[in-house]
Amino acid sequence: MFGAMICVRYFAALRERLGREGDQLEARGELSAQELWRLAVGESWPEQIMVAVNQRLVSPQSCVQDGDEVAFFPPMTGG
Amino acid sequence: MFGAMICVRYFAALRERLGREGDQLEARGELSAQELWRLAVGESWPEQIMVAVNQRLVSPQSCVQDGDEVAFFPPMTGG
Amino acid sequence: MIHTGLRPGRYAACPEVAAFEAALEPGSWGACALFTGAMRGAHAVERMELEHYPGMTERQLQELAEEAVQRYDIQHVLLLHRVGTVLPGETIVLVASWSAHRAAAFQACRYMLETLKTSVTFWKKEYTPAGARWVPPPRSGVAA
Amino acid sequence: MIHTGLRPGRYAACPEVAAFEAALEPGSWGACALFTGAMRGAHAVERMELEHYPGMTERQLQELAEEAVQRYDIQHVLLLHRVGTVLPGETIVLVASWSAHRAAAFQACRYMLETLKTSVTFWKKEYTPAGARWVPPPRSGVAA
Repeated sequence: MFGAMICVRYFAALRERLGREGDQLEARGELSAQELWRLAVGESWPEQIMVAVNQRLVSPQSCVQDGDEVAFFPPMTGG
Repeated sequence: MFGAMICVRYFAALRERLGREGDQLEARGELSAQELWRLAVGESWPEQIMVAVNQRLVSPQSCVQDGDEVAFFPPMTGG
Repeated sequence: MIHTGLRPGRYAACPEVAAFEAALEPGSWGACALFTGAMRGAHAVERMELEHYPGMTERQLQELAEEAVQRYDIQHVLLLHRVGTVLPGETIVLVASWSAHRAAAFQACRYMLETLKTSVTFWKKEYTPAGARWVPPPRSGVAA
Repeated sequence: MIHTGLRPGRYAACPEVAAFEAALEPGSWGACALFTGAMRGAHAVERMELEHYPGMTERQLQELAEEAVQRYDIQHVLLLHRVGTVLPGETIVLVASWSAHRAAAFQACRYMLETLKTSVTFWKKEYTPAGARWVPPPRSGVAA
């Protein structure tokens, strides 16, 4: 998919801490969500962060690729 | 309590089977609810019958005396 | 707040709950668990007659609500039960508890409902075109 | 019937439930278990902001309701959740399930509520006169 990027999104306390709603990144080969986090945020993987790829909850080890929407967020507090 | 009787009441399927709402009986000494049943209904104690004395659920062995209201009824089916 | 009652005529669950909640201090509870049992339309039952033991039944409802407040961490109870003639689709029983804690609200609601089914003096008789029958005592977990 | 939804403005639990029930076949269910969670007025919290993940959150609610219908012996689900600004006393979440069986109705209602609290993309932020804070993840059984 020529020109497709990974769309990274941040929510809640994480969005506030990073001071932005998201990033656009190029995957360039195989990449885990955890590795994408390091690339996008420049920090090591925090314990309490959750990941969704294309709006489905996945493990941090899951692969991501260009064209994906990858969201990072703190544990949910609904209900 | 001179002249006081036991007020016996029947409910639901039991009331229908006996064809009456209740009876008035004299206890004349100590009597269990089960013994009162035999006196009032003339049958041996059936397995599935429940007793309330003065509107509180009790065991069939509980004592009853003149002045009491004693109710016999089938298992409850509320809710 | 505790409110219990017998209803000889039909009642709608929602207005009853709304009226009860309106009397509670706003923001004083976080969780409400509510159960409504209605007469089902199945089995060709045209109507039901709900018999009770006047005096005893009312007191049992009140004591059940008070016991639930003692036993669980709940603050408010609404407990209503129909008596007399009930038609398919109509509400028979409403059990609701309000608490700061959802687990307590659920447990108290369930406890009152289960106790109602076996320990409070109500008896149901069903009428079908083929005749009438007294409803047998409930098996656990099956809605009557 | 399944209905799930996000509400940006305040809603009253009772009319929502009444409208939903009005669309069900009368007499088709015997048991309804319902939970409402409201914002408490304690701790000097003046308001709450409920953030969600547009698109994902709606789909998670719908899938949760469908999963509950698969997993439990229930026929109908109503599942509503507030987003945006919430004031003390206002309803945040409404979870209801209709069944022929009271045990299934209770279990499904509880299951959906617990899942909502930890697995659906909602985040709460509380505002007090002293400042704002993100609500920490819930401990089991305590109403947030």
